[in-house]
Amino acid sequence: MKVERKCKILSKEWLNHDAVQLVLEVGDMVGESFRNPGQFVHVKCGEGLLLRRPISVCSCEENEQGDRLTLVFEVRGEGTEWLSERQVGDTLDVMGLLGNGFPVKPKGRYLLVGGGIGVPPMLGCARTNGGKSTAVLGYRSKDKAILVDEFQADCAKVLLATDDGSMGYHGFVDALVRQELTEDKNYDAVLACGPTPMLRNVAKVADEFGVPCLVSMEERMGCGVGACLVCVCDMKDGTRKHACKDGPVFDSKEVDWDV
Amino acid sequence: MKVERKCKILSKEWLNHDAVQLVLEVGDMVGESFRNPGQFVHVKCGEGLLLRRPISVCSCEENEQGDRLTLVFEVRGEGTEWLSERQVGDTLDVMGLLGNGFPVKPKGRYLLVGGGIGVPPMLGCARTNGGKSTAVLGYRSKDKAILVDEFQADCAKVLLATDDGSMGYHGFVDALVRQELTEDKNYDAVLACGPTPMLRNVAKVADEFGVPCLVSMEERMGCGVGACLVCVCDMKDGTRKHACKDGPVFDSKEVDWDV
Amino acid sequence: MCKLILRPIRDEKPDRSVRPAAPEENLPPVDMSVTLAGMTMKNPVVVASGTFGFGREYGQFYDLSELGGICAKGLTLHRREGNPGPRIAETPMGILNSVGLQNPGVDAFIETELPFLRQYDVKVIANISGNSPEEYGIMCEKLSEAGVDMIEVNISCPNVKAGGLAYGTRPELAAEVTEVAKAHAGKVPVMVKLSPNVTDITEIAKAVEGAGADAVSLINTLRGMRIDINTRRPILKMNTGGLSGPAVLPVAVRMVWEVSNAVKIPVLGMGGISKGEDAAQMMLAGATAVAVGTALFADPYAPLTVRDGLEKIAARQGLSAVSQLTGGVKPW
Amino acid sequence: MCKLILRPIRDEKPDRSVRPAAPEENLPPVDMSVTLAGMTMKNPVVVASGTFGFGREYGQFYDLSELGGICAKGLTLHRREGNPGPRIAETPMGILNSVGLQNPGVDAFIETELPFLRQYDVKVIANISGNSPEEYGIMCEKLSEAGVDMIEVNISCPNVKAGGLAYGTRPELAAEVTEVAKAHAGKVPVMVKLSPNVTDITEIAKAVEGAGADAVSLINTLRGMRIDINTRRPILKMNTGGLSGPAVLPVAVRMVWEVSNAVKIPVLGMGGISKGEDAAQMMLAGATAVAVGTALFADPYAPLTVRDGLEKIAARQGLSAVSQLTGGVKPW
Ligand SMILES: Cc1cc2nc3c(=O)[nH]c(=O)nc-3n(C[C@H](O)[C@H](O)[C@H](O)COP(=O)(O)OP(=O)(O)OC[C@H]3O[C@@H](n4cnc5c(N)ncnc54)[C@H](O)[C@@H]3O)c2cc1C
Ligand SMILES: Cc1cc2nc3c(=O)[nH]c(=O)nc-3n(C[C@H](O)[C@H](O)[C@H](O)COP(=O)(O)OP(=O)(O)OC[C@H]3O[C@@H](n4cnc5c(N)ncnc54)[C@H](O)[C@@H]3O)c2cc1C
Ligand SMILES: Cc1cc2nc3c(=O)[nH]c(=O)nc-3n(C[C@H](O)[C@H](O)[C@H](O)COP(=O)(O)O)c2cc1C
Ligand SMILES: Cc1cc2nc3c(=O)[nH]c(=O)nc-3n(C[C@H](O)[C@H](O)[C@H](O)COP(=O)(O)O)c2cc1C
Ligand code: FES
Ligand code: FES
Repeated sequence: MKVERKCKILSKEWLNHDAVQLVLEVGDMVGESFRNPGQFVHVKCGEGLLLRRPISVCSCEENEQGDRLTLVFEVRGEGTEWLSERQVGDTLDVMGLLGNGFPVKPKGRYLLVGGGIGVPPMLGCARTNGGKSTAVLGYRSKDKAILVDEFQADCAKVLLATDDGSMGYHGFVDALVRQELTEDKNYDAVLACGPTPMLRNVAKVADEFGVPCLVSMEERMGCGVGACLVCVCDMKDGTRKHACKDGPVFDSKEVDWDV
Repeated sequence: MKVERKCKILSKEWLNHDAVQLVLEVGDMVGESFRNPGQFVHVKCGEGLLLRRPISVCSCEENEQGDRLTLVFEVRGEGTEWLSERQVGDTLDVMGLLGNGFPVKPKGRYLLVGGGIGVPPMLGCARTNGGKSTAVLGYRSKDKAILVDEFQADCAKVLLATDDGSMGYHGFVDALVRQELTEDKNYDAVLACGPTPMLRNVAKVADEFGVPCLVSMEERMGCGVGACLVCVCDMKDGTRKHACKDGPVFDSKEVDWDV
Repeated sequence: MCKLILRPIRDEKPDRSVRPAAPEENLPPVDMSVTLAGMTMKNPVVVASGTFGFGREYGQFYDLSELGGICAKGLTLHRREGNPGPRIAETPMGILNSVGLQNPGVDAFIETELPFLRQYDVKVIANISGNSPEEYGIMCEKLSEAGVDMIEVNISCPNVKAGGLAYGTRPELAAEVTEVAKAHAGKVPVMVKLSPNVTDITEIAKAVEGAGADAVSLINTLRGMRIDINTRRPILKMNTGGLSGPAVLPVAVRMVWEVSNAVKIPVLGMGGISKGEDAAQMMLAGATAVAVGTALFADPYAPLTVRDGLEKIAARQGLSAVSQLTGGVKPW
Repeated sequence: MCKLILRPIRDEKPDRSVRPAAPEENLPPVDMSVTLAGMTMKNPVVVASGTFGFGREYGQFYDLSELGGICAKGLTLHRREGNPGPRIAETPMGILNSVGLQNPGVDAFIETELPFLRQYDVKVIANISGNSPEEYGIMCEKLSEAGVDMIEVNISCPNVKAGGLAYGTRPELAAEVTEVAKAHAGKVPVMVKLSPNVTDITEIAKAVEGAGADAVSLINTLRGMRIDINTRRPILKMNTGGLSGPAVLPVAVRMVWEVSNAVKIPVLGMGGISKGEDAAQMMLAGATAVAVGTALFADPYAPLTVRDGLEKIAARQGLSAVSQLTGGVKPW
């Protein structure tokens, strides 16, 4: 099995001052290793940095001429900075697809919750569900909003929130999740990706309404494949699982939210 | 004073499998710091390598639109490999011009001796002397020969040697230097650049004939400006001088050849 | 002479914008096998403990039989969940880790992981850490009965509070652990893994040699720290962690050189190896074989790259066997 | 709610191929001065001993008054020519050096170099190494008479055979040297430079504190080796040398954190600093000021880059004084 591939950048767009969208040509990667939306790739960011950077798959497709992968990432530090400086035609060293994403069923109806840079992987979920899902998307402010048009195209309903009220609901996504579930809790599951405090709150709300909830956890990674045991995620039962191999998506009830 | 400049690559040519010739646009570097041929620049070779690489100036000129510098270097290790992968239009981070070169006088007549990658800096000497000098150039083999046409254009006479006899004299340059000085020792000085054993032998021959001899020494460098004291060159009087600041060109009589 | 000067130099004018092809190399075959304390491996490249799990993950990408040996993830007598996260931080050409020996315990290894590894034609080295000499003894007994190829006694893990590090920094404790391990390991060779966080590593090496160790492996990680300047928190939840990766290579080479001059038992060299040249340095410094760890995270195929690079270097130097590199450095 | 959903998101369609401009930052001024053992510097950035000569070379490129302080090249009682070359080797994100204290001797420094440095508005720290406590004493006397701002007592140079390293690895010797230095330094503060090549650096730090040191500086270089695999020779003529540069940063941060928790005297932190963030880490770990060494070789302007980066970090964090970083790390 091949896990590491040189992938060409087919397109690059800046979505705002910090967020970049790349479309990559990834050979047979999707066909070989796609399981479900919410998986991630592990990207080498230049010679000067030892560790790869995990980036979630935003969306992907198999293709005769080479599978396609869309990544959306935010410039945070040296690695993502380097990545954001790549140009169309450049080649990236990508390992993937890795991990277990959200086990969405094509016939399911989901409440998709994304916060900040946790928004992109939810788009993949939206797209496997033929427009039946509802999306709740939260951003720092209006100028940080990304992919809203895309979600509107692929969801039955899109609710927006910003921390500063510059767009949509003034506040956090968990309030919108509560509002939505109060109106309609006929969802197969709540699926969420974003900062840990957000995930914790969303999980709590889902739990109150008795709706299953799956969350995608962000942990610092080494190998990305389950061998080095650094990407630890504490479970309620006292065990420590690994985001790259056992996750990054976990059942919110299994996660120990108190650490 | 400015010592570090971003310099654009104006042209790039492969002279053989290992040797690359770059022409750089270097702002006012030549006007600011040119002293004589045989100086060097200190080039940053990518983010992954900490130390700069010293490369001799092959030739240079002042220019209203930005001074020009020609470098010729051989791919030896990681740094020169990286350098050889740069393309026309790319920018290099160059410190220079550094060190003391050969104090050639425009009216002087010199016997220029270059061995291998020590050949390029001698071209700068040839060009300050209006074609009066003689060049003795040695290479590993014919396919390693570089800049021969250029020397032929700028010297009264060019003698060639190869270690394997595939071109010119079969043997080392010091034999040709001896032959030339036997015929004609009317030179102001012998100027030499190349591997240390070659320099030692050339110095010995020049000494036998009573002709002054200046040699350019290759030492591993740190700062390139005389501050870190790593580029040490042992002198006959027991002191240790520094190639980057006191050299790289030294009077062969002052150098301790026995270390 | 004059005719010579006027001779045309280049017979044809090549395209100077592309690099001319390199002359073809016809490299002779090299015997890549090495023998470390009686254990013969098909090549000198081992994967370092804790960076390769029990082989299952990387085994999906290539045949584990390509490797010389596998140092399995560090085992303890009982299952351990290890330290809380974050457990990794990146540093210039290195990483810090504070995994803290998360592992299923020695029995689970013997029952589940060893049979998996035994499917492959590769030497299996079990790596053990204990809280007391007795624990080391019990584990050695179990592992020697189960039939591993070698036991690597870790007296140098900087990521566990009890035992670990102290054994590695005090010669008399290191010797004691070694003696107990040897007494319980039966015919299985015992290799002791040394800590670099000491004033004089040869003292410890001599102590464990005196206590009967069959080999030493070094270096384990150097203790380091990284701070998130915005949160003002250490990135690692344990505050400090162990430094590995290319950054430590020169320290590792120096220590391998010192140790191999100080003891007669063979050395497994590691610390920062990511290419053939690094491995060759380590062997010239005195290592019989080498281990590759952190480099895996940048490139899962790193051990194979190291092996192939090493073979090429040996062939180019005209060696008939890669083992001819060992100890070949000529100090000034 | 529905209206909200249908609201257009982006009011204008920007060119998505270029990065949108960052919002403007209006950073408040920061007091950059720090006081190290009574010596006040206009900013916390010092250049590390041995990497900056006596300032003449880099002084051609920028005004030395821009720096907080200059640790001059290590001095000995008598002129030394240092070690034979090669004296430098490159390693991953680091360098090895084996200069071996080439210097004109303390008298020549006082006569020729100190007056040159005194032209600038910058603190001058003399760095001294001796073969015996007496030598340290004589040099301290001369330097305190000549009027340097601080004396850095190097008990940790790995590149000289006599004295140097031994003083730095044994607490009682370190204390002895410190006492003698203090007794002869008059009013000039004495800072002792510690070696990282030890099992427990806090032991040495506590010993020199007890002996009266006014400050400690750390880290000196880690001992390492690089081998030329073709010649089979160590690249350095001395076989081994001292490792410095970004590779050692995490080890230095860890040691500065340990030492500043173990002693009350201030710490000058160094080892691998090449940007503002590195310096901020070092200060959060407990350093009052920082030194920049190896980074100069990649970029002569590195100390100024570090200073400016540090100022920006402090301003962004809303600090009124950069000294508020010192010791600010919050361990888990
Ligand atoms: C499974 C998974 C999926 C992710 N998907 C996305 C995505 O789709 N888009 C996106 O913008 N970001 C995503 N992230 C976060 C992204 O990996 C980090 O922002 C990125 O690694 C930062 O690297 P840097 O070099 O820019 O930052 P630095 O701070 O310089 O990185 C230093 C080290 O810390 C690690 N690190 C720093 N921040 C994080 C973080 N938040 N999570 C994990 N590791 C971190 C880096 O990988 C690197 O090893 C994901 C993280 C995980 C674990
Ligand atoms: C004053 C001076 C002028 C030079 N002029 C030229 C020139 O015009 N053309 C040319 O091809 N080469 C020249 N060299 C040699 C050139 O600097 C080295 O070939 C180059 O540094 C090798 O770097 P690398 O990364 O490819 O090799 P590596 O072996 O990977 O380099 C590792 C380290 O060793 C140093 N190093 C390795 N070989 C040498 C060497 N022979 N001399 C000095 N440092 C070395 C490197 O600078 C680097 O720091 C000159 C050297 C000096 C001192
Ligand atoms: C994530 C990680 C986990 C490790 N776990 C262990 C371990 O369990 N036992 C052990 O002896 N060494 C362990 N080590 C140390 C390595 O085996 C090796 O000694 C060290 O990393 C240096 O080699 P490298 O630079 O090639 O990684 C670990 C290293 C890393 C990076
Ligand atoms: C070339 C060189 C020479 C050095 N000479 C001295 C010295 O004379 N005295 C001293 O105390 N430290 C000396 N050092 C150590 C530095 O002062 C500093 O402690 C070390 O390099 C770590 O900092 P850095 O990583 O920023 O270089 C030297 C370091 C280098 C690289
Ligand atoms: S990153 Fe190595 S186990 Fe998850
Ligand atoms: S390279 Fe620093 S003194 Fe010459």
